[in-house]
Amino acid sequence: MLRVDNITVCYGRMEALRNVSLEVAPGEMAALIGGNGAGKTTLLNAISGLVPATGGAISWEGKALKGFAPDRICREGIVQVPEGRKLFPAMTVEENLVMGAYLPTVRKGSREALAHVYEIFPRLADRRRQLAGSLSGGEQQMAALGRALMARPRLLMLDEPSLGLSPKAAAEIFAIVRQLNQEGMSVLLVSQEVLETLAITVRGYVLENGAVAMEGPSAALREDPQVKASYLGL
Amino acid sequence: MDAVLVIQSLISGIMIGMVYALLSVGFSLTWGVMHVIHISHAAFGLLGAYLAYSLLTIYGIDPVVSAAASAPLLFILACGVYRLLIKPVTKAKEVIVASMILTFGLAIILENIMALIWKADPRIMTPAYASGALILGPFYFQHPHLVGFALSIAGIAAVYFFLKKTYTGMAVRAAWQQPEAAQLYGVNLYRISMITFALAVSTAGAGGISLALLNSFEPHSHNLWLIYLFLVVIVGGVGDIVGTALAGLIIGTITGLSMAFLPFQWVNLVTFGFLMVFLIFRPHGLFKQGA
Amino acid sequence: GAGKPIVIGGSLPLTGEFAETGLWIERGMRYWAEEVNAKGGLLGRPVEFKIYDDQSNVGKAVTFAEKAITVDKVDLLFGGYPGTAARAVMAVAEKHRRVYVSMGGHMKSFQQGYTYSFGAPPLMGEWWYEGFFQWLNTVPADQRPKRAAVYTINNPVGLSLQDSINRWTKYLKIDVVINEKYNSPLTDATSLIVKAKQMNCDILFSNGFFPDGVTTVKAAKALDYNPKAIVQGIGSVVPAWVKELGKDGDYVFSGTVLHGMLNYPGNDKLNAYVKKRYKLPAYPLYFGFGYVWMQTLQQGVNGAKSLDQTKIRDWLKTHQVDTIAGPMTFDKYGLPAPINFATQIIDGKAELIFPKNIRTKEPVYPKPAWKK
Amino acid sequence: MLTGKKITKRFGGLTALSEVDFEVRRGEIVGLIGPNGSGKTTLFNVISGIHRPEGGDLFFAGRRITDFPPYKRAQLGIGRTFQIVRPLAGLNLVENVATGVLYGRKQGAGAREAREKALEILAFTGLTEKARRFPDELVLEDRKRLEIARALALNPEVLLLDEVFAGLNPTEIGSAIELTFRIRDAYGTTIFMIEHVMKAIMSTCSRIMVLNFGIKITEGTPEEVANHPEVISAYLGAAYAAC
Amino acid sequence: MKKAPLIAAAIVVVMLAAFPFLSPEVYYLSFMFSVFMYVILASSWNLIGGYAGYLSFGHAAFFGIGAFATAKMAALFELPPVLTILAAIPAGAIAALVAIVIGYPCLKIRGPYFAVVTLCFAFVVDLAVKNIEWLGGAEGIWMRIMDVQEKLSRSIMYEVMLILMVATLAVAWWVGRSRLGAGLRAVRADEEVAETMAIPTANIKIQAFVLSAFFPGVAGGLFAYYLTYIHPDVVFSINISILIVLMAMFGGGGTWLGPIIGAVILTMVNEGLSTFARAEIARIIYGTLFIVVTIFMPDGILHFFLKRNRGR
Ligand SMILES: Nc1ncnc2c1ncn2[C@@H]1O[C@H](COP(=O)(O)OP(=O)(O)OP(=O)(O)O)[C@@H](O)[C@H]1O
Ligand SMILES: Nc1ncnc2c1ncn2[C@@H]1O[C@H](COP(=O)(O)OP(=O)(O)OP(=O)(O)O)[C@@H](O)[C@H]1O
Ligand SMILES: [Mg+2]
Ligand SMILES: [Mg+2]
Repeated sequence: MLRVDNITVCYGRMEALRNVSLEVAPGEMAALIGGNGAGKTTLLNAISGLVPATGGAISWEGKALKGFAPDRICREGIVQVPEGRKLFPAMTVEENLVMGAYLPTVRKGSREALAHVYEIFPRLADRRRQLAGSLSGGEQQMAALGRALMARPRLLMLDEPSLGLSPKAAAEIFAIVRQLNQEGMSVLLVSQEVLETLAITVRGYVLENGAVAMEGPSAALREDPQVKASYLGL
Repeated sequence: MDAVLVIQSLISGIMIGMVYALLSVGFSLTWGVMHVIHISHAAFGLLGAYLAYSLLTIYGIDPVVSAAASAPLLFILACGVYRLLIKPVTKAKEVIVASMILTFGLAIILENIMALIWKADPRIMTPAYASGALILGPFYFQHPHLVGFALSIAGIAAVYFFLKKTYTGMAVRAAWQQPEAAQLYGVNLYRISMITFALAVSTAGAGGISLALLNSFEPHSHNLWLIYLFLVVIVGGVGDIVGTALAGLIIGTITGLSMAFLPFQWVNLVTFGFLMVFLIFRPHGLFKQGA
Repeated sequence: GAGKPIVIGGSLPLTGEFAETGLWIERGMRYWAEEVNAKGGLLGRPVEFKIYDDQSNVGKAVTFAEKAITVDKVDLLFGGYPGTAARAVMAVAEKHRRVYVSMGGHMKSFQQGYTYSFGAPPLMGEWWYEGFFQWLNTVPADQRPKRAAVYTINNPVGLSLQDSINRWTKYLKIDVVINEKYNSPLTDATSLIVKAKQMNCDILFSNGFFPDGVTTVKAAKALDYNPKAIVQGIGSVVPAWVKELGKDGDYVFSGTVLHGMLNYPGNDKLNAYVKKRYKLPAYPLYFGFGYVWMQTLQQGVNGAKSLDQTKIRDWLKTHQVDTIAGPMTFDKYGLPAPINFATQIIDGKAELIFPKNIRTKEPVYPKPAWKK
Repeated sequence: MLTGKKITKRFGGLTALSEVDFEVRRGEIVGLIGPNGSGKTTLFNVISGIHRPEGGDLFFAGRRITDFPPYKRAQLGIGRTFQIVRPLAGLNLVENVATGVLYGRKQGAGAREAREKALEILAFTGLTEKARRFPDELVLEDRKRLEIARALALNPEVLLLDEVFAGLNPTEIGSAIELTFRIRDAYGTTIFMIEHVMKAIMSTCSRIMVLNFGIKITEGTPEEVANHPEVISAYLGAAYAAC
Repeated sequence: MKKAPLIAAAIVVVMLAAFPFLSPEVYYLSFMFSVFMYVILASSWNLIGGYAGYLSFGHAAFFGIGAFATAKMAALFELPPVLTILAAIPAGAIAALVAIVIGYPCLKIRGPYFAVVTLCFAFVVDLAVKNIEWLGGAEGIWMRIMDVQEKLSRSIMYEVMLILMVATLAVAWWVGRSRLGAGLRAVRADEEVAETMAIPTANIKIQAFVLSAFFPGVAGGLFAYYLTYIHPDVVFSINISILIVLMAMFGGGGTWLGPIIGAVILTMVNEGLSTFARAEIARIIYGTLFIVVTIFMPDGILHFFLKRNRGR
């Protein structure tokens, strides 16, 4: 349902993405991996409308999305958990979550959604009155994911959700993401925990220097010798 | 010291303090949530006062009515100002500084446009009740003070409600803390900023009118008002609405008490001195403990 | 035959804090020029102004005075405003040997030894209440106020006003129960009035400018404070006092050196002009000042028959000038004999009440209680 | 060399650190792990002087530094990085690092020497090509390297590294591990590091401390810690233990 | 390459110093005097406001303290002209001393709060001078006129202010390149991080603040003697404080050249517009200048051109 066709993104004169194409099918969980500075974040931001793409097309259920403002794209049910969490630091945890359901379309029923998020992350319920800026790293990641869930996305894009989490918390996050996917949510997962990522996704893309270097079933990528050498440290 | 004097000084001090708070609340809002120090805020307040003055002297319309009527007018005007002037500088590296310089220029322009329209002569807002008072025992509640006080409570409550209880208000706060993320969750940055700015400016109108009920005003009066804006906002904490109201209360109390207990010559000095000491010990306003 | 115009230069506060007054002075000056040019000019040459806006900034007033003198090489200087600016510009005029006719900056400024400066007439705080006190002296002793509350703005004007109050209250045996200064801005006068009321002061001196004067009088009304007399410094001479304050401004006493009802030639013309042009009942004080300073300078030039500044000065020091403020001769300080007429605002007009021979209305004393 | 005794730190009602004792000896690489929010960063903030502890004492090289302001501790030789990177915005990389050199432990360097030294450190951390760029133009990994470079500029005796491995893929982690050893060997710096990446911490640290809810639950060699039941249940999780 | 700007600066200074010998009209000397003065004020302000990012909105206080201290010393000891001019130096020292006392508590306060504390400070000083008669009170102080020909006296004031300006700019230049400057920039970027980089932030902020108060203090003393009559309203004016900030920021805060550009442009434009027929319109044009420049060069004039040079 999400199709990215041959898009290019430039920062000034530097091309961060070159003719990148990608697809996420309904209900699918796809992986996007790549080294530092490969352009993963840039790609997610281009889909979300935060950075303008030149050339190519982005379409969502057949509808062309390119050139739309981020708030418009959010309205389509495409929600990103941004790199570095990007919480609203001077707002409480609960306000952060409520902000997730800002769009009028999802505002109704946000009460249930909130309860659901607290159920998934009881730690957030404990800290609901604390300012998000003073949360620990892991707590912030939970809040960011919780906020995204409040928007009840149809496509959830996660940018390195396990960054800075304890192994246990990271595993939990992966488990939750996996479960969300099993409940029918489409997911595009960017992560440096390549092994785990490829384990829970169906298909994967490898981005190198702003271009797609490889794509295919995750299981196949995991066995690929080049992936093994460059990304798995084996 | 005589109790009646003390209480009477406090009564008027506090009521006037609240009027300053009303004038300041929008200033605090643009500063706190948008990082725009809106130097021409008081000039817009003064514009509201002049409009109300003209409506009163020409059509006999009560300033309280004008305060309500000027709000949408200033709102629209402020939307235009935002679109044309403020928006371009929100991309500056240091928005606070750039916005200050820009709106300083705007304040000069507004001041002199007002001087051209209304002339430099001082004006006084004198509705029928201008120098009346409600008398309770030995105490006088001067009508202009009461009106200003009431407008202040209403205006500040409205802003508070907007920020804390409406989705738009929450989006405003979110957007200025983390614009990228806010956009990702459906916030239209441009619209939100414009609304915030315009709302702030429209409260300035009510503040200016209330202040004009208390003192005479001239095209340059906004310069003086601006100083009070800074004081109130800083004592209350930038962007803190409840703090702003309390700051009005506190500054009013200090002025009132020093009026009652000190030679008048020392009142202003003590007020500013106190504020300085206050800031040294509570550098982030009333509530915030520090970043 | 019109020769090269005579250029008269200097600066006025046309914008900023003192713009209102500066603009009235300018209007008065321009009216004078209109009149002179209509009559064939000065020394047979038309007159023309070169006016800079000093933005109510004293530093700028000084540099613009120097610009007028040294760059524009103007023929004459005109007098600036406010007193702080005049105080600084008087020194410049002296150094450049230029005649400088202005309001000056009260007595102290004329005592600095400047020989080219004239107060013609000055706005002299020290003299401001003379007329009022002389009138009060004519009131039977038992009807005079007994206890005074004196509130004075803490600036050169206010400080100079205290001089006559101290002298006269002693002489008239009025107890000064409250004698306090305040720094502007005076945002609220409630406490001032409550104090005066509690101390049973039956005369209130509000020695301030327009904004604080208004605040004080409005508080007096709101708080039902009814002394026998309210005396206001120079706030009540601004046209806005009667125009804006309306009835509440009534019965306030003050003084003046100029007044449209004075029986000196020229006043009628000025009044008629102002009535037609600005719809005011009488010319505002500073309009008159702008005019009368130029009038003095004009007579100095005519008397000296030259634009030579020293000659003009010497002529002025030795001859009498006849102005809308009456005839004046100047002493070594450049000052005329003390001038002051007592005024009271009655029915929205500043009436002359003393000396008796020029009286336009009977004073209203004691002041009627506030009507609500 | 760096010792803490009964360090307690509260935020309002929350006790972020509760009577924590620790010791880092010269030349060691010591790890600090614990669940998110267990107080690791807070401990670093207390050591570097950003937070003032409510209780306990800190000693460095035999001196009690509990009451020292942050800059004095840095001058004595405690360098640190920030978990959420905080480069000096508006200054390019050389300036970022050179500032540290100017004020660092070997003071008295002139502006030119400082730049040279800064370039040397940038080379050491692999940032030579980006030396003239500004921090906001860098990717996260490079910003983390900048954090390290800036801390090294002080010529520190002990370096506090807060999650400098986060966000790296396994291969990149390999080179970061190598950098860690190089720092110790080239600068003779003692290292105290917070890390969630087990691979990194297991292969670099000689000793690991574990915090949970602000309490030190255990301390020992990597193997000991990894097999500690409480560490497994609170931190590593069942999945990790399984593999 | 390094020498070229130094030579250029030296040439400019020599030319400026030679200007009075061309026997210009007094006004031009006075006008340049005020240009120098504002360059001094903006550049000194820049030491704390630009480099360290501590926006002082009360710098007129130091200017005024210098002015009143000089006038008071001149009156107290009946100083002759030369000594009156020299008295501006101890007056500057007094301003610097006040800066230490006031800076110690105030510099702990960051951002806009610091701006307002300094604003309050300026009011407090202003009102204190007005209320304390010994300091001149609300009456102000007259000074003895320099008893020489006008052109000569203005030339002397011009040269003295020029010397002060050169000294200020030299110090600003030195600070910008020194260890102190590097520390201040770090403070501006992130004070907490600066501390962990071994920078004694409290200490260097005070240093910068004291320097930034000293030169305005001396300039205030010279200004007092230039006017020969000073009043608190004149030298403690909030307008001066604000103008100083605007000049530095307008030109480009945190750089050496920025405040100079800002001060020169704004002083000249303002002066030029005062000649304009309709005063209000002139002010509107002046206001528009701020708006236009900020919209097109939001980070100040200098930064705009620097960025151009970087080719981005
Ligand atoms: N705002 C920006 N301005 C200029 N260049 C940028 C900007 N953001 C990213 N880049 C550059 O674009 C390239 C791709 O960056 P991106 O953040 O998309 O990589 P990434 O794959 O997400 O890396 P990481 O694993 O570090 O998150 C990098 O070379 C980076 O330097
Ligand atoms: N300034 C603060 N105000 C209030 N609470 C704080 C503050 N700083 C930290 N905390 C709280 O203290 C606890 C410990 O935080 P800390 O940042 O030390 O955790 P951490 O161990 O570093 O976690 P992580 O591995 O996620 O970075 C957390 O619960 C956090 O919310
Ligand atoms: Mg990324
Ligand atoms: Mg941490």
